[in-house]
Amino acid sequence: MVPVSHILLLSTALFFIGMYGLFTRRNMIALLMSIELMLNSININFVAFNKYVWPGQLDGIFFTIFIITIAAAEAAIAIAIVINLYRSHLSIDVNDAAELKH
Amino acid sequence: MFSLENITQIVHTWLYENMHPTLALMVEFAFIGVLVIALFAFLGLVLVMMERKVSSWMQLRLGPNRIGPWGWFQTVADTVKLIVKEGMTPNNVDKLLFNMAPILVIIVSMVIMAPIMFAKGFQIWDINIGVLFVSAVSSLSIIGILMAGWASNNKYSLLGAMRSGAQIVSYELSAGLSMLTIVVLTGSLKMSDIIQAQETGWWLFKGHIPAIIAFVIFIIAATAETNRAPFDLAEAESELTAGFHTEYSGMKFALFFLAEYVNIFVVCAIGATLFLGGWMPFHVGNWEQFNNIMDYIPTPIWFFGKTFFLIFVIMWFRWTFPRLRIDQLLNLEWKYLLPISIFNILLVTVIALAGWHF
Amino acid sequence: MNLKQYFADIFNGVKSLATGMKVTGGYFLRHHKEKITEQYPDNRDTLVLAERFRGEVVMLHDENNEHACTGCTACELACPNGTIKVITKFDMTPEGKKKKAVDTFIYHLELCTMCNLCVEACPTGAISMANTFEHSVFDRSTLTKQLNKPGSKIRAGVE
Amino acid sequence: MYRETDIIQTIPGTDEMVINVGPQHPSTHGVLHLVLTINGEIVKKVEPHIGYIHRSIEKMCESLTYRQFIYSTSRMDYLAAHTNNHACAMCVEQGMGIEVPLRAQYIRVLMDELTRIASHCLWWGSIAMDCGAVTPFFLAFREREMINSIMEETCGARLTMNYNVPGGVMADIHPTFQQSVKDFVRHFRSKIDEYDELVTGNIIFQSRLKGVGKLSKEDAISYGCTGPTARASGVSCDVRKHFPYEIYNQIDFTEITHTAGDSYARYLMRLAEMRESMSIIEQLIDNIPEGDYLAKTKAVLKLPKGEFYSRVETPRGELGVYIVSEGGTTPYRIKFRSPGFSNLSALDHMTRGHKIGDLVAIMGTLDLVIPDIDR
Amino acid sequence: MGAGSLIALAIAAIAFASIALMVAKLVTKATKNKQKGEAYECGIPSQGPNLIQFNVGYYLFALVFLIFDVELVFLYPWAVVVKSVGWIALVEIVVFFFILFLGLLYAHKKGALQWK
Amino acid sequence: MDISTIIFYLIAAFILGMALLAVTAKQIFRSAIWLLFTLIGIASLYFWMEVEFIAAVQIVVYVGGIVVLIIFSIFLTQQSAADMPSPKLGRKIAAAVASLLGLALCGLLVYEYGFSKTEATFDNEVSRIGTAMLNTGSDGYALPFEAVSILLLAAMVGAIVIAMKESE
Amino acid sequence: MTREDLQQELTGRFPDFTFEEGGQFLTMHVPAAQWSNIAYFLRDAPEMQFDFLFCLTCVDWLKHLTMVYHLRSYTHKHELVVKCQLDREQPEIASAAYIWRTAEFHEREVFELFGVNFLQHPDLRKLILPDDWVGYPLRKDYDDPINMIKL
Amino acid sequence: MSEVPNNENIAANADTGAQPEARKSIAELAGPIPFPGTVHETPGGGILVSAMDDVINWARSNSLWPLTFGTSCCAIEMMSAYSAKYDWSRFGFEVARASPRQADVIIIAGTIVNKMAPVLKRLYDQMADPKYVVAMGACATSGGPFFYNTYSVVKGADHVIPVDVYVAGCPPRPEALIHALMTLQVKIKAGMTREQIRDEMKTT
Ligand code: SF4
Ligand code: SF4
Ligand code: SF4
Repeated sequence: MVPVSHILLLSTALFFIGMYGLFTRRNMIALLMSIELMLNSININFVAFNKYVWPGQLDGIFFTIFIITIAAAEAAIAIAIVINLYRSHLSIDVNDAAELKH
Repeated sequence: MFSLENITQIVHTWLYENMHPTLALMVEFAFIGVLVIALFAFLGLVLVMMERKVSSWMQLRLGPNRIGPWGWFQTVADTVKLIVKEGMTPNNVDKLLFNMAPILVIIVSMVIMAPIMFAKGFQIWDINIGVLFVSAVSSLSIIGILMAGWASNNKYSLLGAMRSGAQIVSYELSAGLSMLTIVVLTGSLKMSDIIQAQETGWWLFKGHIPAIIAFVIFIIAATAETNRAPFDLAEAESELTAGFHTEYSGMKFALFFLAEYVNIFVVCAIGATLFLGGWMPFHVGNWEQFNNIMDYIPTPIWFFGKTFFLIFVIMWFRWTFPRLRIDQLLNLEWKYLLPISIFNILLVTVIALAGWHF
Repeated sequence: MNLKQYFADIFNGVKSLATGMKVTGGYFLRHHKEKITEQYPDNRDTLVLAERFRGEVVMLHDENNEHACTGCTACELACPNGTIKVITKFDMTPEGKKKKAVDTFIYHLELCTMCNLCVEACPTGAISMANTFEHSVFDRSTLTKQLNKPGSKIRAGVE
Repeated sequence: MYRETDIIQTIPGTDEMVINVGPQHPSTHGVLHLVLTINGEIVKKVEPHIGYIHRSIEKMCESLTYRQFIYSTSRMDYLAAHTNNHACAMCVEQGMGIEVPLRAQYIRVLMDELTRIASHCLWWGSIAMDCGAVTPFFLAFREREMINSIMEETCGARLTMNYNVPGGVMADIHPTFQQSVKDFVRHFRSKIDEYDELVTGNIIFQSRLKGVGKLSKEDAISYGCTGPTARASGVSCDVRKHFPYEIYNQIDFTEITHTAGDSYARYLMRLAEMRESMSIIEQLIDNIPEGDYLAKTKAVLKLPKGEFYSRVETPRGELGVYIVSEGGTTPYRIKFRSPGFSNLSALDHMTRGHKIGDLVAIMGTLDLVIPDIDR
Repeated sequence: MGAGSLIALAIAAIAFASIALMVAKLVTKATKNKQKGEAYECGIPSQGPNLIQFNVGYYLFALVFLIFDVELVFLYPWAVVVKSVGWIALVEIVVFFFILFLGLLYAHKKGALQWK
Repeated sequence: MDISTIIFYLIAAFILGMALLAVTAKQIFRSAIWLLFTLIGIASLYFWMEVEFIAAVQIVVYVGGIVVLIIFSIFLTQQSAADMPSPKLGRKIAAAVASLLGLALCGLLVYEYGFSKTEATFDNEVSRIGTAMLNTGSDGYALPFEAVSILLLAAMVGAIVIAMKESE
Repeated sequence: MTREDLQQELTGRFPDFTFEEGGQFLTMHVPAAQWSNIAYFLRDAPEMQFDFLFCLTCVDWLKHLTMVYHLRSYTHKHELVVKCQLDREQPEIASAAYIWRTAEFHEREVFELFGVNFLQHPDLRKLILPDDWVGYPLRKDYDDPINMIKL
Repeated sequence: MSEVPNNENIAANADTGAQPEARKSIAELAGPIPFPGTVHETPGGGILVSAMDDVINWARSNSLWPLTFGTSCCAIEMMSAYSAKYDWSRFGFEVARASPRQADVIIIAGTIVNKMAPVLKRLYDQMADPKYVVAMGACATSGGPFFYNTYSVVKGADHVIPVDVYVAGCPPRPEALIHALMTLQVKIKAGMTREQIRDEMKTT
């Protein structure tokens, strides 16, 4: 039997891997990918809590679904922005993007 | 009634009686693995041969007939040849991804076999989200194609991969929606439930016009999702030489080839399960006599018969139609199939709620 | 109306596709009647080629191993392609006169374009086109042939 | 290390990429090499590179006699070998003032039209194949093989017939010729409707071709297009009508023109031409006059000093043979004005702004035969 | 059999593919030459980098797809229970669809689904 | 340890390994592929937890949708083959240290709390999810469900507006 | 217009150009320097309207090269051949590619096979021969002992 | 395997032709032709190895996928051989691949000119082993009609790439092409192709 804490540790580790990526990457798409990792780690938590701690409810499941939904919406918008930036400045480096003043 | 259920049951119990449960499970998994690999080999050999025969019969010619009885060893020869042919890795490719892509494609087409019910009681895993599982896993195959196209470091491959990317993701929607019409009618995602619900008649006949529309859309979308003509833009010979697998040779190419045919089988099996009742014999309402006679035909024959009929239809498409252009292809999906299937699913909901189906 | 057009499009499209499928499906069903394949290596005995089919140049020999070639090299000159090389020698006629005759008639099958000009040009009809076609070899030098058979000589009376 | 970026032809941000199509590519019908500049799927520029099958026929002909050089022209536009030979033979006859016997004229015209059908058949099969449908190819070849057999019976070869000689034809028609041609026409009349069912009416095919590769009338003339390509743009340029040779002025046939100028018009053009050719054949086949099939000529032909130009309507357009003679047994200079060469030059103009799939369809409807272009 | 069968299948697939590739590697003898490893581009050396430049069109399709894909996810539970829940489910889904359909119409009007 | 436990640790190792690769890979395309495998690993974790529906949703949306979109955008921005600039060593170390500290802190918290499992079975049949989703009552999710459609509409409109701005 | 009319018309306009006697087409000799203007005239003048250049080639006469342009008018249905003599060492003539677009390819062909330099040609590169080819193969004195085996 | 072409049969039939000496049988061809290089001996020489070799050769010879390569007139006859009347799919040759990576045999159908030669070489080089070459027609065999007085034609494709089987004719009939491919099959089965003669492989 796997204790719940191990699952939570897994998700925590995943979260901080995402965090590491967020700190080190400068490519915006890579940043986006790191964020996806972090969102996923949270999903794991929700599901694990729902399943092992409060199995009578479905809130964890629904939160997961909504997070996935929001992640999709967020990814769509973020990538639209990235592409727009790229097309106007030929770069998707955050440092370059930070200097932009529209 | 002939059924494979007993056999699987017997094997199952025997294993668990005589072995440690973990070991028994392992043995069962090993069985599954071997069986599915055997099925792969069988499908590869038979479908390729069938394709060649269908095409040649439509084209006034004979098709392979010289190697072995009626040419049946032709695909064996091809397979052996492909195995012993050099599987080269060109210089500038991303070697890791290049070699991983065909394996990924094969994994996808093998995993997707899990919920398919080949005969009564003969199913690897009656997963409770059966239909959703199929549509989820099938969306993975696009990754293999994108990977192959990108890793090949070849312009044709990339163009082909792009095209099939846009194409597969688009047609997934209407495939999913047309599958949902049956889910609405059945009220379950489980393959076994869906088949059971068709005991009194197949959904294609029971579901009125919406089911027929859904069936047609499903066949079109399935053809598109498997990159078959007239939607074979990803490997359009006359435009992109061989599309995303231009740089692949030998066994690596053969794996793509095999996966393509297995995917056809899978989508046709799903189609047969959802719309034509899977292994369920042809039953009509309450004609007891007729239904009994139909039951004498073994269920695997029903299943494979229906599946191969659908495969034949898809092959028929291939050898009849010209290829669409990329914008027409996407237009077809977004302007015609998607709106129609959205309305269709509303229609079928009305029918299901009003209880108008049989 | 727009919607009407929309459905009319769908209907016409599906109809045209069905028409096409009818054609191929028909061929599939009537396959045994419609197939036109001639199975080449198996029909080798019965294969009838057009008699005029030009497969290669041959020199006609009769049963006495005699041919009608005088060695006049008209064919060599007519050939656009340098396919024919006639090597002549001088035979002694019974009267003791020197007479030009063919020594080796070299024919490069690998060069020949089967244009028939040599046959047209030959004044004695010594060569003609045969309708053989199985000229596959592993070594291209074997395609260069000598057309006059060893030991053959010119038929009497041919000038 | 990963990508070789020494020749960077793409400018980042402009979204353009250079890609080679051909010389080994299924849709270029041989060894045409196109350098495409594409943006995504959109073709920005097409630059044809030819010469991958340049066999220097013009140079070679300068050292062949007037009897000999004809054979080499079968290899130019091999789908219409007969019409090629016809143009050459006519040019020599014109120079020498040879009167071709009526029977030979009939035979030549019949063969020309059969060649046209055979060539268009192959074109029909290959345009369908380019668009992705394979079965039409086999249907087309069924008909083509029938013509090939007829050709083989009479001319002695299936493809490179070399049947025309200065002064007529090389041999008389085979005794069964008339019957088999009539059989063929009867057969083909029923099958060409099937072509329409399978391909012409097909919605996918129509939408692939309609409005694609438009060529206006002015452009068609300026680019020197001839044959079905130009006639689909409304240029009336049929050599058979405007400069009738042999017995074409006694035959009742219409010159088909379309005005749309797109690929679909070119497609319909050729299908209609096949029907028209059949009616020409039907008019002639029973009326072949008796007589010689070959005029008496000298063994060695010598053209007088001067320049001679003759033209015929091949399935691809106007083929001109321009001979400059110095009075010897060989041409001093010979130039083949091949229809494909001019038609090809319009390709860039026609494809710009279309998609890669359209490029294939446009090339297909131009009916390019590369050795004809390269010579 | 449960989820383990998925792993079994995946392992079987990997085994199958890698054994096939291994055999291929062992049995074949290959020649080596300079041109062999070059990218195939119809027999002409490839020019320029192979970075694909596809226009935004592809991306827009993927984007609209993603939105509808998420929508599809919500449809599955709905479809399973629609018969038991009754007409209210239909109403809810009609509203859901209506809103999304507006999006589709918008995309259409904007020309996002028009291939350029 | 029974087989299921072993499988869990295998999956966990797979997820973490792939995630590490994803954030450290030099080429962004490869990074996307590793991300993809991470997500597949997470899906299999859901399968292992027997929440099949979420697993399938994870695959459908994340793998079939978001990753494809990311790959497309990578292609679109022409960065796929170029190596990404590697961050400065100091930055790397700082990020690693920060992440590890955070991990240690959270791990400590998790251990402190020591969540205990309940033995009740967890029913996540799709029908249950569906009923809850369509339920308009106080514990139902009908309103969020409809709100999602508006969110999606907004996302679609916004993304289209932004992405098509330049091309005008 | 008939041949005679055409000749009349052209002699009226360009009295110093010579015409060849006999022959299949009306043939006009034009100095290379004036070719460009005359080409525009031939295409645009309402009574000429030679809109179709159906053959463009060159003949090597060992002493000089001769460009030969075959023109036809779809409107008036008349035909004309224009010849220009070029210096063999430095053959140069104005390009007709802007007048008849088909000339672009034909001129590229003549450029590589005869070495005629077409001034103002939009894209004068080798079309048929390999890029590293030397020599003008269709000239009479061209010799290539390696590739060309004489019969 | 009753339908595998019986060479003895063909050989017997061959002698009934009108021109006995002109009709060479495949068996005859396979026999005494001196082939450059030495026939390879399998290292183990064991029965298993040779049996496996036989199987492999059988498979290779019966699954020759041609490259869609045709430059001129002969390509049309190649298409005829593909078409319904001659239908080389009976032998399993119909899987024409557009990419050289997947093709086994390159049928040089047509003239090879100097400009095309490097392309042909590149295509051949880019094919995966084992690969075979059939030179179809006079042009590919020797330059054929364009042997003399041309400045741009390669005088035989074997100046560019090694050729396994030559077939003469201009163009060869589709039957002749099928015959050539059968000849190639015989050669592969006999283990006489370059791929099976390992010594030669180093030289490319
Ligand atoms: S074959 Fe005829 S033409 Fe030739 S040398 Fe002999 S006799 Fe003369
Ligand atoms: S057929 Fe033609 S090429 Fe052959 S030898 Fe005779 S003249 Fe020469
Ligand atoms: S051998 Fe003859 S038919 Fe074949 S390509 Fe050469 S010229 Fe053409």
